[in-house]
Amino acid sequence: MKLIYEKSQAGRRGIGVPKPDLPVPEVPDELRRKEPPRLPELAEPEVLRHFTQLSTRNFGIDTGFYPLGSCTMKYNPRVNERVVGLPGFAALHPLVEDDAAQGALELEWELQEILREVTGLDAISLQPAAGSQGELTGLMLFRAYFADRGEDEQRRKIVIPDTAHGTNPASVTMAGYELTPVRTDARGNVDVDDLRAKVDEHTAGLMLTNPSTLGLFDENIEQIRDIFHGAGALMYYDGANLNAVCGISRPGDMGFDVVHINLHKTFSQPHGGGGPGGGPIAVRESLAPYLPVPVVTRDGATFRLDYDRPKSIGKVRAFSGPFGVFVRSYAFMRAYGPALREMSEVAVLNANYLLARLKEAYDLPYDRLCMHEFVLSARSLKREHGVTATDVAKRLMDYGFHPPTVYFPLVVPEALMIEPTESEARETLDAFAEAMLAIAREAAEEPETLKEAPHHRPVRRLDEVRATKQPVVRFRFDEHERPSGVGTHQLEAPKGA
Amino acid sequence: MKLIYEKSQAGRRGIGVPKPDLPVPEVPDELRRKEPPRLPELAEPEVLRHFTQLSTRNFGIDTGFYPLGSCTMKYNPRVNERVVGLPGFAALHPLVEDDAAQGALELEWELQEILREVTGLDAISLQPAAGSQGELTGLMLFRAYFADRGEDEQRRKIVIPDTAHGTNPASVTMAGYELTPVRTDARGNVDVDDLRAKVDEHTAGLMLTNPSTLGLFDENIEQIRDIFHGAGALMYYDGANLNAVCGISRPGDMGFDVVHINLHKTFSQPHGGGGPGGGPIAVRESLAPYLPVPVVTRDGATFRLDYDRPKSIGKVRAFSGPFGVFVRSYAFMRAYGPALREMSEVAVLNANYLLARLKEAYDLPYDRLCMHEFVLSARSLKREHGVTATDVAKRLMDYGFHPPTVYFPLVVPEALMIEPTESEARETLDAFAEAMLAIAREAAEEPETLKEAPHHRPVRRLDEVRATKQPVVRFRFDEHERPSGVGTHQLEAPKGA
Amino acid sequence: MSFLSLTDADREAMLAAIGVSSIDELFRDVPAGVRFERELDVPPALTESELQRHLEELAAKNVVDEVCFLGAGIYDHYVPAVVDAVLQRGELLTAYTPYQPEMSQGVLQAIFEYQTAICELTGMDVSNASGYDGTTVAADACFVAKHATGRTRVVVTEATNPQVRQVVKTYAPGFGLEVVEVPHDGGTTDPDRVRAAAEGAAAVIFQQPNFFGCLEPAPDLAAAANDAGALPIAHVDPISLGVLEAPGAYGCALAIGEGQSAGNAMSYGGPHYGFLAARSDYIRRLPGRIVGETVDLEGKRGFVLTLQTREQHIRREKATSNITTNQTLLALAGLVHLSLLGPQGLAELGETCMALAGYARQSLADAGLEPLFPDKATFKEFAVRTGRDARLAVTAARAHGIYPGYPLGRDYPGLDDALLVAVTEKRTVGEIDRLVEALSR
Amino acid sequence: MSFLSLTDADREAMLAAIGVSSIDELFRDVPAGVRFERELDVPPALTESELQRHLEELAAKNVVDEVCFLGAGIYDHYVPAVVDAVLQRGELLTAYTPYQPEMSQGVLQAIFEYQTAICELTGMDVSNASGYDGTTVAADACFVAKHATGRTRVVVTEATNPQVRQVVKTYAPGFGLEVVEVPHDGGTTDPDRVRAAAEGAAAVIFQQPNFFGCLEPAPDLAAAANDAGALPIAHVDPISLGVLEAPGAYGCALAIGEGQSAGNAMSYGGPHYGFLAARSDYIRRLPGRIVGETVDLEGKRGFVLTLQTREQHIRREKATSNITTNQTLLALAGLVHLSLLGPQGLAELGETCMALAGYARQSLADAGLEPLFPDKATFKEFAVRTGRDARLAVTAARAHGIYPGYPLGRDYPGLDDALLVAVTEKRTVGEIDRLVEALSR
Ligand SMILES: Cc1ncc(COP(=O)(O)O)c(C=O)c1O
Ligand SMILES: Cc1ncc(COP(=O)(O)O)c(C=O)c1O
Repeated sequence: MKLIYEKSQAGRRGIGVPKPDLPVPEVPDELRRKEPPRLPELAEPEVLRHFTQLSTRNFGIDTGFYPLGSCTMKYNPRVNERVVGLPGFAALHPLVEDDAAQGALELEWELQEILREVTGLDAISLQPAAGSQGELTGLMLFRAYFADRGEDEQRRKIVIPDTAHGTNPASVTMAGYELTPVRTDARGNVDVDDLRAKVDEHTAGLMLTNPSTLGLFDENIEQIRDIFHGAGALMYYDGANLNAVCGISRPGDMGFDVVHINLHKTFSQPHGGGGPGGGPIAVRESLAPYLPVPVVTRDGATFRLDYDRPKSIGKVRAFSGPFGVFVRSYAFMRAYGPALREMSEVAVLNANYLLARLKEAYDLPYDRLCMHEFVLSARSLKREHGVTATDVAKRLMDYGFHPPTVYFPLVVPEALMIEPTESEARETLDAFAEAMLAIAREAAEEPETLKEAPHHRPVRRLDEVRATKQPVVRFRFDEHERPSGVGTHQLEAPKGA
Repeated sequence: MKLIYEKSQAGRRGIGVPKPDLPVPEVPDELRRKEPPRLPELAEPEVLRHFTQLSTRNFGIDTGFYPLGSCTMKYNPRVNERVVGLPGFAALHPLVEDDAAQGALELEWELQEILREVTGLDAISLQPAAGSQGELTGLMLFRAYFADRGEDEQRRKIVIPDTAHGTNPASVTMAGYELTPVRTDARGNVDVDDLRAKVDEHTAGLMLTNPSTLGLFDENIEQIRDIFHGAGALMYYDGANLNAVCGISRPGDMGFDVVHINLHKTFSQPHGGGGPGGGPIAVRESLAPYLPVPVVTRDGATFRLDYDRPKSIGKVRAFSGPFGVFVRSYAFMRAYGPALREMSEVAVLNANYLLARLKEAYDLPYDRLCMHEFVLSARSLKREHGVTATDVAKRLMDYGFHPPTVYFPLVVPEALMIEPTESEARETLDAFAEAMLAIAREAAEEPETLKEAPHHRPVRRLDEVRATKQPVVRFRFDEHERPSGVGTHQLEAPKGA
Repeated sequence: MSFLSLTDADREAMLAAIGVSSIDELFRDVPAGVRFERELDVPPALTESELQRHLEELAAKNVVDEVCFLGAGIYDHYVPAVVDAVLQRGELLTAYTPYQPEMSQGVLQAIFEYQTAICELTGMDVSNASGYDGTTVAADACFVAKHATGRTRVVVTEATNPQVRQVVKTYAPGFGLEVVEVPHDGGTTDPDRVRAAAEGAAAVIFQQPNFFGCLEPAPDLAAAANDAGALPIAHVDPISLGVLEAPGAYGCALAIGEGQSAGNAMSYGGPHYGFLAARSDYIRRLPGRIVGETVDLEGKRGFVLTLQTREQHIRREKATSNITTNQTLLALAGLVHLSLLGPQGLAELGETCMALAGYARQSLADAGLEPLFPDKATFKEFAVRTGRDARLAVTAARAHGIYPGYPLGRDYPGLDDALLVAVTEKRTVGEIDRLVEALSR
Repeated sequence: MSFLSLTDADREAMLAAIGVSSIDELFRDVPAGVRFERELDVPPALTESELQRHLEELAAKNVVDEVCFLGAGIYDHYVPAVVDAVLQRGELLTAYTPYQPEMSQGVLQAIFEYQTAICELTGMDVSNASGYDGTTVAADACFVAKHATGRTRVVVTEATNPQVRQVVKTYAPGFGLEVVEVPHDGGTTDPDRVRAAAEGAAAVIFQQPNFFGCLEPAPDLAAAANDAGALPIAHVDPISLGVLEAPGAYGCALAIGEGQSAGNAMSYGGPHYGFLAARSDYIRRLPGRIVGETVDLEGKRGFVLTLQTREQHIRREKATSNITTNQTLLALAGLVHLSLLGPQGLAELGETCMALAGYARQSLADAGLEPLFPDKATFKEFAVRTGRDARLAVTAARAHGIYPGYPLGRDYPGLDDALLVAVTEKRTVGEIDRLVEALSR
């Protein structure tokens, strides 16, 4: 379909602007805009149609099953969209005095209380904008904590298992730390021997996802805790997989000192094609003094933003955090109440059911019960029929499903990382399983069908290599060439997570 | 796709209900429900998905061009949906005392004022729920008016031209009147000679659409007025085509005594797959005493519902009318202001432009400039290639357009009634014209493609005859047979308007 | 004007293509004598932000923060967020009557599902796609009954919603029908009186629960009508039908009602939807759209408007009704709400309303406000004696932020001290306690 | 729980298929020592209607009915209804990062269009798909500059939004960067001071209009940075860019900003979006998602995430950033708003803000509230001296229903009497007159 710029016609307008009967002050000539920006020019009906049409070329949870592993694509309750739009929330300026924001602050406070209970930790900062920023903030807290103890120069290393999400090592670099990788053992746990060899007085801490990105709960978590705490190091919990363990096992009780919670995963948030998210962190009391400002506090029945925290690392984002995200997640939590445990139970049940239905047809690298997700491999399909995880993913589209995450975690070749979440009905899981099984058969019988998939989407398979080699990252108006020529072969980058 | 009942599973629930800790009073046994209704049982996510999926099998203004003649399928501004949902409107109970509804009453009053100005008449009832009910209400006013003058027994006939919409004769019957049909002349106007012969002291009045359903303004409207008023009869204006003449010519000035306004046509309303609508009527002072109760009145700065109208015909609907419809149409009117005239001008310009582009390829029964719509005929296509208006309509679907109204008005064989409205861009009109011209060529070159159209919709051409012969008008659960067998031939009922 | 796409260049090119030199020329067929020559005297145009503000100001002049115990036909039930989300889907919101079924399978299937839900609720065989509201469907039902029976009188119980009765009376002369009302006895209707009145009548309309909130001996009323050869027509509240018996189960010929309480905001009275369902005998006499199942060229299931030979666009003056635009969007809201509730949810919703209403009734009685009809079972609404003109009680309670109900004296002379109190699932025990306090002060 | 589909029968059948006898058994890998054995101590579950009511009660505790003259980075601009309508399309709302392009052409094309709009606004060659907000994109830009120049110091003007400066300072140690601030002179920044500070620095960040609302000599600041080999980075307000020159036109290397004012509600500070655009030189150093054009198997145009070797999921510790979840939905809102406005609308919006702000500034001056920086040109925001602690002025004005602005003393010691007043197109002359009255009392 056309770009909105290709529908533009000089002189059209999609919205009017009030024009007060007042003089417009002069802008000094050297500061005045010379060439107007070439924004689209369309009447309102055409703008709405354009984006409506775009939406029909997209697939969301509302469209169907979206088992994108590590992303926890659960149902987004519509009441959350309604309440986030209440003028008392949506029209609230973030810099009003606290007395004008008591409802917002109470909500933030209550959200913090629930997060403390779910994580088993003591203090919260709601500020981080997403999990990745939570990670970085957590590592900044590590540094502040050790600096306070005079150990910052000494402790420069962060241990991360090879199953970790890419954000973990990236955060390590951004925080100015060095990375110490650690292996995964034959059962899919962190290799404790390898770990023991690598943790010492230079270690600032660990970053761990538990259950891991393999969907497996680390059976040695208590040993791991002892190793780190024994070495005076701290432990960071990547909360991306918290959906597996709400009310079942708490990071604080596992020994972690800092946890980020991806509100947009465990506590439901419309992912909006990439975001927004929320990445609050929960910390042990010992790390609380370093939390970003402001911190939401309570004095009896009133709530306030506390900026007076001399040991604070500062700010990682504006204001107290992405408030609208808090409204939605708080609403989600209140819809469940203590049944948040049931949420995790069903997420795990759904995943194990799918696993049971699929493990004969695909390779299962670690044959254990899984938690909320599991990772299969298309290794045999590739070896036997030349069919890759990408081909399986693309073919799933033709069956009406969003593909799982592929090529992640990196330790599993031809990985297919499947997370159904608790939101799905058994019929949906069955239909997906049937499709996966049919695809495994097709791989043997008609591999070409898979390699050329998808066949029934608005576009056929796209050439990602070409996009990288000849980057066209904005419309170029008159000079814009209509593309031609046909793609060659596919990149195998992780997709999902 | 499946029916929602086919997705149901005992024990699922889509929403919870508060359960107060209170005893539930007993229902006497003979009044208590025995068999529960077999409503769908689905969790909330699946309900949302079901209706989302249904929506993708439907076409609206937001999807594209919808030139359904006589229906004025114009853009529905989204701000109207926003304001109609304001709690001050949506949560207002219709039976509150007037002091609690001053905003609603003021809006209704202001809406009345605008309607008075646009129609050129004196008093308004907002009560009728749609145009058809406006018609019936108008005819009830005729009766009340003549009854008051002792002429009700004498004046039993309503004159209606053969181009009239089906609601007009149907309303005549429902009001207890008799129908006097009148012919259309060679220029598409009411045949004045025929009319003169038929109007006498038994005539209660005329029902006329002007511009007519042919999209033509009746050039003899002044003569017609003189005939009716000369005979002591009244004139009813079917306002379905008001979009052609806002600020250009007013029914009151043409001599009409009662007018209905299809708010959902001229003043924009999401048609919602069939409704809601709004059919306020505007009347001349002489008919005001008979208006339904309540009537919105103003005392200085306060507004009130007046029930004390002894000559009122009574009520045709509950309360003061479909208030949410008023909010939207009022908002629409306020967005235009006096430029409502421009709205009509552009509607007429768009129609004439399309007419100019199409009249070579299709038969044009009355070769005049049109107003906001025009009627072509596929008569030659049928004679020469066996291709009907239905075939053209179905084929348009493949080009991505909603078909025009077909087989209406009845005076034009193989009618294609096209109303683009003011909302459309020239590019859209051009694309539609190209499609119509292509279809005319296809009719000659590959008529089978047309007869089997549509080819690219979620279903192929549907068998309407079968539906009538073996009516299945509800899901029958266990006994429900999956249909099989193939349709035969198509009914040629009017579609649209 | 941001709703219009035509630029000046567009306009010129289009006029040229038409072969006229100005827009005015397009109107040359409009006789000079009926041209409107000045500018429309309407308020000035507002930009969107100004418009929203203006409407917010109007909305703010309405009082919606009083705790609502008003019912009398329109109820403050909760409208689930999914309902709004579905209704705002542009493909459904901005489509019209599904004349072209291949473009409209979404709406058509939804209506088919709605018809099924209404049939299930009411115990009937066929439902139309909606009528305007709970009053006009009563008039429609009379039209059906008249033609089905050939009789020219309809009976309506006095305990039926006064607005329903008024609309029936307004329509009746056009239909050639006479309307007879049967008074209530202590809050409900005596079947014997109905039997007597129904003799020679086309139909008997009664409401269950009736306007006073009382449970009628509905099976006996239906039997009385049937005995006399009149069609029994029950006017029912959809929210009650998880708890109360379906009209089809006690012999009604038609069931009608106001759909607002399932899925629609109160919205100062509309738009809402009326539902109308019937035994299969009357299928070809029903007014309005009906959707039926069929197959396409390839044998695939699909849905179409059906039995259209009943309708005005085909039958014209012989049609079963003049209705065309109906209330599909609001009926869709009803379907979505009912689909969320399911049978279990609907029953629970009814029970919650009953429990709260029962508590309110008892608490008011304890505070000295006696029920108007003390021995009658009620559902979510009941009448109490306020010990003064009920309008004064309303005024007094409103001063405490409570809108306590509907003064029955508005429609029933002699019941000036009676207040009709409705309690939905949205009310809380705390609010009911405030009601009691406000009314007993 | 109405979000869950599994019935008891489902659960049993599924456990059997898995080969375990209970849900508990699924958790057998969780060591006993870390199991949570009690019920979660969180508030009880609410049904949807209760939940909505609870949140309405919380929302009602916030004060949003005071006329808003607060800005300081977040502005009370009008958000068009079409923006909400687009954002509520489930296919866009409930999708995630478009890893699988064939499932995500809608989002991908929208981001491509957004990138184009940001490039057009800022005069840059490339834009990412969004950053978290207007503060974090500043830290991102520093990271780009550090790696592009190999230098370890960044310069930020003191007249840049204090929160932006704070975030940069919080991130800087991890990046190995030192942060130097350049003070303002009478409300704007002296290019010579910048030139001096920029020597050996990686970047110079300044804001236009600056935090005081004043128009900086932006071309001179950029030139000063360029002279020193530091990358000039302009922090700009999208709403100003119909009227004010694009950073690309005066030599900036990067342009960043807070997108809230285009398309997003204030929402107590988020979620919003930060935008980040650059000259093409820096394309492979940019953080975050970037969408590029390509073709499919059949040569048809399509869009994909591109240049992913910059990103954490491929480059891990060598990535240009750790960002993954971003703010696409909010950026989409920005695109829709900008598409509605078009170039003409954007310019008019800027002019309307300027006209109203100019009127406010003049009226306040007439009433004795002098501008803090009287000779400086301003856009939609300006600072006035209130003649007392500005916090007291806020309190006083709020008593009259006016939230008059932001006390600059919060961030700038010595400016305790100064109030920063923002005026958007939503304000009216009448409201400004009330502001003047409230502040001059
Ligand atoms: C395991 C894991 N860790 C961290 C992240 C980063 O979280 P976010 O996307 O919220 O920044 C993700 C998801 O993207 C993840 O899957
Ligand atoms: C010419 C004409 N008259 C009357 C009507 C009836 O109006 P409504 O659908 O509002 O009842 C219509 C449209 O349906 C129409 O096109």
